Amino acid sequence: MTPKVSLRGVNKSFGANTVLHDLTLDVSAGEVVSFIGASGSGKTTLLRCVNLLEQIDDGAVLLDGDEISAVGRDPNPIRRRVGIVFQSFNLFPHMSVLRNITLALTKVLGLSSGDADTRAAELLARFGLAEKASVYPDQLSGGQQQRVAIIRALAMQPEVLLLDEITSALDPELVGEVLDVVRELKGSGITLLIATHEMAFAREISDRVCFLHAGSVAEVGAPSQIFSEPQDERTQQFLRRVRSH
Amino acid sequence: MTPKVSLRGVNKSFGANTVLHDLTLDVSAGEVVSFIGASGSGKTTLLRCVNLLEQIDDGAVLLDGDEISAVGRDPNPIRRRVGIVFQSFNLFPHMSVLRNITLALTKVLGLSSGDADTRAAELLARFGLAEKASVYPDQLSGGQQQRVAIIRALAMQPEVLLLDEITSALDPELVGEVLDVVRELKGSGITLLIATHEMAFAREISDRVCFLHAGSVAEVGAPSQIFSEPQDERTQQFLRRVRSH
Amino acid sequence: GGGDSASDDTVAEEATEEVVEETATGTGNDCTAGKTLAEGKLTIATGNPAYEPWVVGDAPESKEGFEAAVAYGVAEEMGFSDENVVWVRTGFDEAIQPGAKNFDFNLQQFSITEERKANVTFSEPYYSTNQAIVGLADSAAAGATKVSEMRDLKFGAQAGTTSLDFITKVIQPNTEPFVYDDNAAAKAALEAKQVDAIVLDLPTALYVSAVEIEGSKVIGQFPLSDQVGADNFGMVFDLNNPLVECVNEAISRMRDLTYELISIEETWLSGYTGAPVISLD
Amino acid sequence: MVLVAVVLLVPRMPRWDRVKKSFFDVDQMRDSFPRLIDAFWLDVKIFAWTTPAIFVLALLIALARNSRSPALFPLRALAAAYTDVMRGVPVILWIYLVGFGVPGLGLERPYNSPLLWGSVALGMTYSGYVAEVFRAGIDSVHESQRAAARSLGLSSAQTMRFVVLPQAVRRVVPPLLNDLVSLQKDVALVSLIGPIEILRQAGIDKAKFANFTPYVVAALIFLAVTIPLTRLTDYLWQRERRRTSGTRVAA
Amino acid sequence: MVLVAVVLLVPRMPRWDRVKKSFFDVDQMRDSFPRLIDAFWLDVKIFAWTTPAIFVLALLIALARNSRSPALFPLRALAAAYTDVMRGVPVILWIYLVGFGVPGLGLERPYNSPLLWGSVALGMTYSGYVAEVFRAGIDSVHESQRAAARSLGLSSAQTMRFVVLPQAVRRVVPPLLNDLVSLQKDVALVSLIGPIEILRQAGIDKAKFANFTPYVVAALIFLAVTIPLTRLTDYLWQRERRRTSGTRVAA
Ligand SMILES: Nc1ncnc2c1ncn2[C@@H]1O[C@H](COP(=O)(O)OP(=O)(O)OP(=O)(O)O)[C@@H](O)[C@H]1O
Ligand SMILES: Nc1ncnc2c1ncn2[C@@H]1O[C@H](COP(=O)(O)OP(=O)(O)OP(=O)(O)O)[C@@H](O)[C@H]1O
Ligand SMILES: [Mg+2]
Ligand SMILES: [Mg+2]
Repeated sequence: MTPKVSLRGVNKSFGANTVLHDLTLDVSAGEVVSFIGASGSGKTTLLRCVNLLEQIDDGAVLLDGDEISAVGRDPNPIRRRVGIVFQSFNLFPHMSVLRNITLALTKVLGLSSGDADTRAAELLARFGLAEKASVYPDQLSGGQQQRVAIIRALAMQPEVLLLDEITSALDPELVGEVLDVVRELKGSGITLLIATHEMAFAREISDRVCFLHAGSVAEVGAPSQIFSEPQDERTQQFLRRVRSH
Repeated sequence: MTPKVSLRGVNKSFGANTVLHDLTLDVSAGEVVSFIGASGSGKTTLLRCVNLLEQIDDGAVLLDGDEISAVGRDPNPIRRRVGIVFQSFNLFPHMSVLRNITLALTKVLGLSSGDADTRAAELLARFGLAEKASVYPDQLSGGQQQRVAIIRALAMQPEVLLLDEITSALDPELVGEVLDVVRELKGSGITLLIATHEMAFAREISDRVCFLHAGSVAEVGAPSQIFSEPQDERTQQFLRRVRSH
Repeated sequence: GGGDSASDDTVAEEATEEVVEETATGTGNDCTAGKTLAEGKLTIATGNPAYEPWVVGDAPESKEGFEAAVAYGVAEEMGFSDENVVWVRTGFDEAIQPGAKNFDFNLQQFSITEERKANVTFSEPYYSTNQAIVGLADSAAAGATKVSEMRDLKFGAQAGTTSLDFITKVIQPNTEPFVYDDNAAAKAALEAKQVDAIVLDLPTALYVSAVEIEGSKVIGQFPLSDQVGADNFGMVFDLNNPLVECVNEAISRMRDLTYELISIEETWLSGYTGAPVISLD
Repeated sequence: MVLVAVVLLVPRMPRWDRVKKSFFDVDQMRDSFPRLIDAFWLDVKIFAWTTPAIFVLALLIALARNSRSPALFPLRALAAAYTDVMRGVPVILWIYLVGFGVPGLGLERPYNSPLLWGSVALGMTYSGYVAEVFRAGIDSVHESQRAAARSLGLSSAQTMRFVVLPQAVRRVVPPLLNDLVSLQKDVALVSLIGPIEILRQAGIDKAKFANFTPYVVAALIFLAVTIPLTRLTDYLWQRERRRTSGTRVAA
Repeated sequence: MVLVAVVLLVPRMPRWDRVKKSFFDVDQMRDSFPRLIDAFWLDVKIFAWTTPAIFVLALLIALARNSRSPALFPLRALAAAYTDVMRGVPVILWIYLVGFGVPGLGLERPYNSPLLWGSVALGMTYSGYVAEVFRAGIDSVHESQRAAARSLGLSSAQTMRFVVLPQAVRRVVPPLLNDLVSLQKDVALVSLIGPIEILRQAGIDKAKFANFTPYVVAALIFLAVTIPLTRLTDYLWQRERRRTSGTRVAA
């Protein structure tokens, strides 16, 4: 079976700083893969490459076997199928919370504004934000902003969802809520690529965990294997230092 | 002994939304107090009130027994003594990382630019950012930005430091580094007020943990007491739900 | 009283006219046929506003004022009755723009110069005058009798007139002159003591000093000089407009045959000629 | 304070009477007012039909300059050249060139109307200015906003329309008002090629009566229109900002 | 394309010769050029001494409008009134009013110089415009930037100087250039009260030769100055933006 998302020898640098280095990885449809690794190891950049927000310097990114990173490809139909939640949320400050969520529903998916509102309201309620629907992003707490960002991406029901540190501003209770949602999504066949520094979260949610080191895949495997018996020396070292505190 | 920071019946609302409700708490000099509680419970707002970034509606904030929240007080000398690390980092995008850190050192503390650079370079090295000194904030990863924000506040060597979710974008390894720094700071007599949703972090670092519920202190006590035998029903409930995942 | 005398003249002339044309309808003669902007009408442009003594009260239809009277005189010579004379207003720029004009001819003290002839067509001169200077009675300019005494004065002039040329070529003051759009600005500059004197054509100078600028006087008029000849006013036509020949014929008749030009000049400008002559040394 | 000093001292100046008569002559005001109001109507009309055209054109140019596809380089260069030339050449010259030049090529009435071509000249110049204002606004919206919008599948046009432009325009309301206010006054330049609008009428009256009071009256008429408009816009703008923003740092 | 069409078609228009002669007469150009360049020098001088004054004044006004202390309300109101009046009244009137009016109050030479007072009038008007541009820039800097700076102990003046203004000015470079370019041209209005600068010289030549070519030459001189300047500023601006910004979304 063709992998859902496939990275083939991807290279990406910013000036002299090589961030992704010959990175190769296949993710099957319906799989949940978490990326862990030190800050600056390239997790965010990797996700942005899958979404075509970064242009790769070399290699290829494939979606359903189709080379989406080819120069001149229209990224728009692809981005409709691949959603992302940004580490920095990137909500639209001039729109209410509700409109942040419904904008793409109506303009991209073509939902009626009534349908879009309903879908948004359901998700807002689920994440405990029902009464913040008409508020503006600058008037939300950090955790509230993060939840709106998650809802905005979820509402689009993409085939592949890229989640970048989506629990960073959430209290443990809400992390649990997100876990529940992800479990549900798994049933629906969505493919998830998750960048996270919360090991417990990665362990609990993932089918496979991928340890990034200096922009390449140092080790990838089932969570139990990675966390209990890591093979790669760098993984061992990282996890050792993580645990020593 | 007069408490270092003292909140007396503080009330703060945004429009109809009451965020801090008759909040009272004393923090002694050199103490580390962590604030936990659901997203939107008012942690960030509380810290901002101590720093006079929010005007309180009622009550008083005292620093060394001095009512700093009195109308018409010049907040400037107070802010020199009270530092804050923001949940959203708030780095200055038009300045290099180095300049972000040295700006207030030279302009507020009056350090020579040589001394400021030295101080900044030491901290940057300590947090693994030595080679990012001349880079701009928009070119940093999330974790890197957060570290710069921490360094910027630390470099000012304030008497009271307010830390708002300062580990949210850090990988566990760096969280350990921050823990080390905080332990060191404790020795130097600094008073720390920390808003966090990472229970392990709060447990490990704090002298006292304060559980906020709907803008008031539901329970406050030693970490062992709060996490092992919480008295207040709402605390019990929160911790139960946190653990159930 | 001026208005009456002008119309008297007209009546008298019509009665004695021997040249045969179709004055019955008053819509032009053979010469003008097919050459005017609107068939059977003569469209004449003047300034906006039009100044005295050239047009009295900014109302050329009244035939009062030198240029108004000349215009009606020419119209009549060409066989247009008064009601077929149409007045329009233009600024200087509209008079010289390359596009289709909205007038047959334009008279507002345009000086005939060689340079301009490349772009517009002029009629024969209908008036010649010389330059004069106006200053406040208590100014540094008062009492000057020769050009050599004036070199340290600060001069002003109106833009688009030959007066400016006259200042730089004949008076040659030590400081650069100032230039204004109209005599309102020149007057304000005199009052603000930014300039000591302004140079204008003599009739305008006399009118301005007598009526418009309180406390000013014509300090003197300059004799016709070799460097800058007399200021000859002509009517402006679109380049190569054939109507100019009919107008020229009318003007020469008024000048040499009927002497009407002289009488109009006496009526409207006689009060505006006397001023001491300044020596060009 | 300075104001008070001016109000008290100026009338004591030795020649204040003369200046007062030149600029603030009440009879002259009464006399000129009806003519000026009449002429002002033409300003309003020219303003009313050029403004929408300017905004549309300016937006198109700003968008062209903001296009990012490498293939569109010529478009960007052309748009930059357009703004440079439109701004660089004095409005007066555009008015002469287009207002006299184009009809001068042999257009017949009514297509040679100075009103028409004068307005075209104004539209050309001002679209250059307004385009730059839009561009500044567009460029000031943080890149992450585009990233977010595009990642949701919005096309680049939709991103511009729903995400970038609304934020951009909000940021440049004051400079946009600047340009509207100066357009309102540059409408007067159309009078250079014939039509008589308020400033020309004031100029005529000034020349006729050798008195600057008509200009003062014209200025008062302008003020009577612009001040309420700018105050209202400002009020709405500030309200919108307050409504959507977080806490403002008081002191 | 439109351009090509214009270039090809216009010379075929029936009266193109006339228009060409009126606006693009080569001999006339050669003849006027030295005089115009001479006169342009005055424009440059006026521009050079008014610009710094305008920037300083505009900044002060923008800061006054941006003050936040409730006690400073009168200052804010005054600053708003100042911009409203300065922008609302046509530049021409300020030039007449200040240029003739103030010296008319009884000042003696050299203090009644129209150059001096004309420049003052320009400075007054333009500081109103530029202040609004600064204000837009200042207001567009996110509140969290102030919060961060103040929390570090920077005073509100320091916050403005080191954190807010640098970001603000970067955002409004194009509208600021707009205002500089139009100031450069409005310098010409000083000629209304006497001094002969380039546009007046062009007007004199125009009247003398009944030909608009001198205006075209003047425009070319303006362009020769403004285009390199705007291109350079733009280049520096874009480079600075690229240098400090993250990834730009390509398409
Ligand atoms: N400027 C504002 N205007 C209106 N409401 C605000 C504003 N700032 C905060 N709030 C509201 O105040 C409440 C508390 O916010 P606060 O940021 O203090 O929460 P928090 O405890 O820090 O949450 P989190 O853990 O998500 O960061 C939230 O409901 C938020 O929506
Ligand atoms: N636009 C950019 N220009 C220059 N360098 C960049 C840019 N974006 C990212 N980088 C650099 O690329 C490296 C990887 O960044 P990335 O954001 O992918 O890290 P990350 O693994 O997500 O880290 P974190 O856990 O801190 O979010 C970092 O060193 C960062 O400084
Ligand atoms: Mg990241
Ligand atoms: Mg918070």
